Amino acid sequence: MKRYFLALLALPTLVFAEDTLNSGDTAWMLVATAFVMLMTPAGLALFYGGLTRSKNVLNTIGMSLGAYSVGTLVWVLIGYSVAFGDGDLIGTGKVLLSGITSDSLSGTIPELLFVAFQGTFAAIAVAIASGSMIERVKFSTFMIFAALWIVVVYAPITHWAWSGNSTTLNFGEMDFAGGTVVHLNAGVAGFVVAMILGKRKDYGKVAIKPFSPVLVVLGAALLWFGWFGFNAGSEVAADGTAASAFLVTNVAASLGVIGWIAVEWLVYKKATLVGGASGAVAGLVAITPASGSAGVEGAIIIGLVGGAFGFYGVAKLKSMFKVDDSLDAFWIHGLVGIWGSIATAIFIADYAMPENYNMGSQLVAQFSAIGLTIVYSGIVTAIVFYVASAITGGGRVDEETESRGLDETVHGEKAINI
Amino acid sequence: MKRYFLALLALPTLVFAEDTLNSGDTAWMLVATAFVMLMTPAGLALFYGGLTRSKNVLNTIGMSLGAYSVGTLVWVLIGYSVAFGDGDLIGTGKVLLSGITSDSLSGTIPELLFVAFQGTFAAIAVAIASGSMIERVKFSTFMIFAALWIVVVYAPITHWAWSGNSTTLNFGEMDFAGGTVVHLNAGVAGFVVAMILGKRKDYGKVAIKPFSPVLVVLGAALLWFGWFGFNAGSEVAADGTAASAFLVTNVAASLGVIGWIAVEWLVYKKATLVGGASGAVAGLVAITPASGSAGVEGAIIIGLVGGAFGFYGVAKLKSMFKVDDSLDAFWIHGLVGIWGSIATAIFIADYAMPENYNMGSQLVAQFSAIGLTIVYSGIVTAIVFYVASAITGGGRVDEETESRGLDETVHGEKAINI
Amino acid sequence: MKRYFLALLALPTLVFAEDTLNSGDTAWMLVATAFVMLMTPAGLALFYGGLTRSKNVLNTIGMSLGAYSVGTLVWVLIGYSVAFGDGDLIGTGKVLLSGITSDSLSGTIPELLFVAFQGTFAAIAVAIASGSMIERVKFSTFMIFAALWIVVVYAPITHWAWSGNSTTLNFGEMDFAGGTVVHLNAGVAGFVVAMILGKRKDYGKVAIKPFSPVLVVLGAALLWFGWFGFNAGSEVAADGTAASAFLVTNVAASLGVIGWIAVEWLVYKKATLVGGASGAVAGLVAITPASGSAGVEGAIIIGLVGGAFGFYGVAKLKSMFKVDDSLDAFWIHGLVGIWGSIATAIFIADYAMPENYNMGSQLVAQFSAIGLTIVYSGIVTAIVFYVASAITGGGRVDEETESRGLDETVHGEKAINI
Amino acid sequence: MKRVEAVIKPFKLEDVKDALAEIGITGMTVSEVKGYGRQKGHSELYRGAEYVVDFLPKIKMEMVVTDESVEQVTSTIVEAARTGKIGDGKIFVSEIEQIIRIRTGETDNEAV
Amino acid sequence: MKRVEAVIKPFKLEDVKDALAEIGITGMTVSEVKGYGRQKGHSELYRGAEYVVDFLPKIKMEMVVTDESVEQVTSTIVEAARTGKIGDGKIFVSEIEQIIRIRTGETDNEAV
Amino acid sequence: MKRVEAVIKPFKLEDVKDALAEIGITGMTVSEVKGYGRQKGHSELYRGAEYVVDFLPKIKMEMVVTDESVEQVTSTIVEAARTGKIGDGKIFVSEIEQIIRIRTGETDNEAV
Ligand SMILES: Nc1ncnc2c1ncn2[C@@H]1O[C@H](COP(=O)(O)OP(=O)(O)O)[C@@H](O)[C@H]1O
Ligand SMILES: Nc1ncnc2c1ncn2[C@@H]1O[C@H](COP(=O)(O)OP(=O)(O)O)[C@@H](O)[C@H]1O
Ligand SMILES: Nc1ncnc2c1ncn2[C@@H]1O[C@H](COP(=O)(O)OP(=O)(O)O)[C@@H](O)[C@H]1O
Repeated sequence: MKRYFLALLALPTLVFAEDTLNSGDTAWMLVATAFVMLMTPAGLALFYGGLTRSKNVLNTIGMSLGAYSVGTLVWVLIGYSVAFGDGDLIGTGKVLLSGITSDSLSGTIPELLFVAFQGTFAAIAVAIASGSMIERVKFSTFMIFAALWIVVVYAPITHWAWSGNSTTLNFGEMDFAGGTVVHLNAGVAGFVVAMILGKRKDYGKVAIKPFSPVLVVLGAALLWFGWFGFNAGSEVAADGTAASAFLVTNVAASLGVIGWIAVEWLVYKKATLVGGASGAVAGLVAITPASGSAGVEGAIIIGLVGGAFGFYGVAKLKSMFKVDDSLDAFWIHGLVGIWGSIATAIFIADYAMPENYNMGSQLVAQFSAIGLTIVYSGIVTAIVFYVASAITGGGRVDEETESRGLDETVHGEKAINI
Repeated sequence: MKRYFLALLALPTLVFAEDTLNSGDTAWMLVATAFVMLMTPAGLALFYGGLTRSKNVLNTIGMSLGAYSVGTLVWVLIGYSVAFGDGDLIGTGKVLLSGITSDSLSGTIPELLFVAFQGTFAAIAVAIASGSMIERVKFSTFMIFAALWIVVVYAPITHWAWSGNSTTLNFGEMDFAGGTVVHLNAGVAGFVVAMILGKRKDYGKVAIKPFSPVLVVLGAALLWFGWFGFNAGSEVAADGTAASAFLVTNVAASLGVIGWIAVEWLVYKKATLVGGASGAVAGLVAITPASGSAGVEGAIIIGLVGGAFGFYGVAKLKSMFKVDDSLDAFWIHGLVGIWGSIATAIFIADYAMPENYNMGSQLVAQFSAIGLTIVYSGIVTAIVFYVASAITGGGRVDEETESRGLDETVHGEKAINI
Repeated sequence: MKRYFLALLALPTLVFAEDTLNSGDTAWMLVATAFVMLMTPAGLALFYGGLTRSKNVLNTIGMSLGAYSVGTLVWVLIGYSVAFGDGDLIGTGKVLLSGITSDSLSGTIPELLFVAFQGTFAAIAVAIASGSMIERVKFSTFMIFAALWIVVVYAPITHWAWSGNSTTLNFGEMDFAGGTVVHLNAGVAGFVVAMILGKRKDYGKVAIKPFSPVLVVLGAALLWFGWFGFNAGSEVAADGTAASAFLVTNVAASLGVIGWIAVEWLVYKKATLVGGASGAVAGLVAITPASGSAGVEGAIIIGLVGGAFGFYGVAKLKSMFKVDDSLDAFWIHGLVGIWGSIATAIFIADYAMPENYNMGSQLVAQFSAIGLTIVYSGIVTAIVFYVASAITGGGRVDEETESRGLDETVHGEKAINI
Repeated sequence: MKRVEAVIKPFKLEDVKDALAEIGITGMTVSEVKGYGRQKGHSELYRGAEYVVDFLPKIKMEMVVTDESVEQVTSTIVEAARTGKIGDGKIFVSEIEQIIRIRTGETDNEAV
Repeated sequence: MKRVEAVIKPFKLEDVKDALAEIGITGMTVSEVKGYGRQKGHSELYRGAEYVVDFLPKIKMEMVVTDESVEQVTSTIVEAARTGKIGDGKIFVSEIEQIIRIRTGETDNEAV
Repeated sequence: MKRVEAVIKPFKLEDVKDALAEIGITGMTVSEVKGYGRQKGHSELYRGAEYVVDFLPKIKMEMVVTDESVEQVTSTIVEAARTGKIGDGKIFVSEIEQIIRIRTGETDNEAV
């Protein structure tokens, strides 16, 4: 993965023969994979679950849990093959992991581990997108959508960016851990579905109170924790670049908190915990594509601007659109993801700077990847969602279900019984 | 650990000399041990705590926290010696870890780490069993029970299965990570104690509302996360088998979610979060013994059937018995554990298939181990519980305590003060 | 880090050349750093947040989140340079990590990773101190305080203990993972600020009910989990000493639970979950300085006494002082920290015993370090807090804010909206 | 003075409050209650067991008003709270003998 | 019409509700309250400090019934809610002047 | 007998309870309610959107007392609950026709 990018940077990692298992790298990747796994049914589930209203908490959490489960299945069935199989436009040949044994290697780690690691990315991408649809999308529609989306939207985009195949749709963009592939992609997908679904009945009318900022912060903390696996794990080795990625990830997340809260304080004279937690996520999104190349100064700027930008997006820009992006997946993952992708080309540590680096042409590559992702994800997501809606007899719950809340109606449960 | 089984599969791991510390393997096992630790006072505590009624949440959580603490103490005092000391029926010679230094190795990792790793298994086993007794067992009784049970039930069964000693009670069963040793054993123990304790006053009369499905899902997610340490850690190395175990664990858990929810949807037209979380656990239980040998197709089937079976157990079979297994420890760990043990002999990846493998005789070995575990755990657990009850003046709280709830009466606290 | 101590013990680790990256050690330290990170915005945040009253939960959590964010920033800007730069009284030369690249090593791991690892210690130290100030300190004051404190209190003390420089203020004390540097230091700092702030209006008058013991236990479990990174990570290698540190950490935490609950049961005939969780933390604090040298018997005593001592501190000693240490940071981290530091010199495993060890002179070294920490932290913390108060126009919120609670007034949010 | 109590569906709270504010009602006290009535509860699930929830979440609004305004208040509530579906709730009117405003000590009609 | 209010022990709710349903009471509104009375509270602990909880959890049931049925309702409640131990609670009866069913606009006895 | 209901600020509960206990009131029932009145709510934030909270947390205390003690009870509450700032709350007095102590079956003044 990221072989292209790695080659670009001519990292010494590649000097290691590709055919010997390194137990240190494997140890790190076992853990990194577990970390990223935790992000979906725990981190994102609580982050989103805490942000939603008390009558839809379980439904929101169920989206993440379901997305992870369905995503994992689809990934081993076909997604991995499309993303990392051989081929130009899409990969093939690894359906049901055909041909991969416990001895197969991917670099210095077992390929089965690489499969698992990449699968967690696919799952979280679609789970992030669920945030835009929440409080009105049908549970069954979303599950079908999740399965289809991973195969026809996520896997191809991954293939172009990371498969290492000489595919026509790779522009040489720098996306170390998935700023464009995962976050922008998911943000756009969420936005498009939110547009198709229409607004929630209460949107803009009734004050929407989050179930619990405690869960929001806990979710964000778990996301932050897991993100070390996401970013430093994307090095697929326990080395100096992984260490650098780890450090800048931590710094950018911290600055995201500071950036969001600082602007919020200036505007409203309040420092919310939902804001701090959202800022952390914004900082993390922003550093994701740059985590393999940015240095500490870059991370400070990327995170700070990421946090401030996230606030600006949800507090100001959002109201200029008529789209009810329930939990702001687009604003925090999409908008901030674009910032991160651009910043990646600008803020590079001396020690990570490729020889003959040309910022101008790199920026073109970044914008090309951004553009491709927006267009492809935008269009194909819409198609996928229409298909999923058709299969499940409409993608939106009825009015009564919406007003009583989905926890009671769809799941027959309550978030808390005191 | 599992040397017997490993030898059977003739994994190349064993070619490494047993007497050099490998820092990669050690790194992985440090983490794996921490992961399994997290399963008890966080994962299981929340999973069970969320399932119980609001008046008994803290008591339920206290069972897991207490079991872990007491279990850890007993394990280093004597449990490890019984389980992994030398000897036929039981091990001896390692009381208080006598003779083990920071230089002692167990394979390629420090033996002290192996001690810690195995100790987390002992603790979670008895904590799982607490789920059957909850809402009526005395706290003090359970604590005494936990200490005794680990020494006289858990440690001997572990010795037979995993000590690598040529013990007469090892049937050559495949139990990579403890399907029989931990889950079936714990499920049976819980069931027997539930039988002895009798039903809760309200059982079958009043609707029992779980305190919070949010906690149930979070607990299940943490269990899932920790289970990577449980299963992939049982390889005691960071290698291809660990990677395979990791991947199939993830797949089976996902399919457990899908299996449970799918059947629930068919029967009740609702998809509960408690169900999804329980399905994940059922899938994880099912794959546990098979995690070192199953491939991805096997994991799909094992997990899916595990989830469906879990639902079937608690929704249908349970009512045919008159035993009030409060949180279904038997149905989810015992019944599904049996399924997993049988499936282990049936679904083996090509790459993990031992030469001259004979499924028939392997099934006999599996059934022998299942039978031994049921009989031994069933009988000795009963004795241990009677002893613990006697020491604490009866094993069940009085009626008023039961109806007011144990949080208020035993712990003097409330789960939440808003 | 801890080079001094390591040299003292003449561990074989040091035989490895300092200039080769070891992927196993690096893997472990990547994870250990993530573990310690989790302790602050998740572990401590929930532990403290659950202990506070429902009207101040978010504020309390915000202290930990904010401390971590600000701490991370300050650490990479200047803190690391003061702590681990060259120099006698304070270090210099590494401002903004100047001169460190992804190839720089610290022992066998990348120096950038060592920076990140140590940064998590700085952040949690000041977050621990927040526990003494909660429910009345201004959010802005605390944030300024956190930034200053890390630079002028935490970093110098770290420099003396751990930089390996031949500094005049190192007494040869044994402090493997920060019993004095982190815990005593933080406890003293909290106590001093609590003294300056004065009591909460309600202190000693109204029964203070913790928001949720469920969160307290979850927080403690996450702290425990993270503490494996804290203690075993302080070996900065995946080896036998790390394994030993891991095991004794686990044992001492377990015994801390048992110690606290046992004494509580004797005194009040109740076993609280808040007590069990607090006991775990007390056990962990106690073992911290000894984790690299104690054996399993030592860990049992250190943890048990630590737990009992923690209870005794908050239940008895505390009332003898007129200082409102809101969440008992001093009693649990300071008092128990002193116990741990003394015990470190007394309980040493045979296998970790330095040649020609002289307990008497080691105790002198321990007391010297304790004394230095109390005096330096006590005085300089007071100065820092006065400065922070001056900058923010007073360090304490007004009466109405205090009685309405800080969540509503400062953050504009509620912990839970049902 | 009269006490008017209305038990309504939770999601109607904002509408009813706004309608009352429009006719000049500036004080009321609201609480979360559970209602048992003709409206059939939904069913909840717990690990494969299904049970019907008898008690449904409702909101109780209480306001003390002058005798003259009772009529207008009740009709305003009926209008704003009605959905026409079973479970809309009820209004109860009863006599209040004395009112005191704690802050000022004012009583009765002045204190409404 | 009369309002019958009963403050009872929480775990008696189901029994009382069932007993009332048997005598034909089909509407009631229930809320969670805290009671202060002769019943001594339990003690709670917080980090080594013990304090007594004065306010105990109780359930308040309110139902408006016709004048004729008051007698039967109160005796049914007394029977079903009694444990004989201190803290069983109380029943209060008061006058209701008007009832309106929001859904239909029906009033008084028709609306009970 | 009379029912005295007081809606007060939450942090005054202990004071009021103690003051009432001193004048011999040994039974009361308390609930958490939300008040809407002249007191302006604080504002809450949610992801960059600010909104005002109309309903403020209040405590409702209800106690049934003998006719003679009403005067003393209300003045005690007024005194203990007053802060002088807007939002201190109100007291409502109404008639109760019958009281029954569930445990003993005692009625009326004996059951207060
Ligand atoms: N007699 C009564 N006394 C007190 N509350 C009642 C009574 N009857 C109904 N209620 C309340 O009104 C709510 C709605 O009543 P219900 O019979 O379900 O529907 P509807 O009002 O449409 O006939 C109930 O949930 C309950 O809270
Ligand atoms: N005078 C009163 N006014 C209102 N509620 C009361 C009154 N007296 C008792 N209660 C309620 O009844 C409950 C039970 O009363 P208590 O004195 O404890 O026991 P008992 O009813 O058995 O005498 C109290 O907790 C309180 O909620
Ligand atoms: N007419 C009323 N009916 C019922 N409750 C009322 C009424 N007026 C006020 N309240 C209650 O009293 C509380 C305080 O009233 P408010 O107007 O805010 O201040 P004040 O009592 O100081 O004038 C309100 O929050 C509400 O709960």
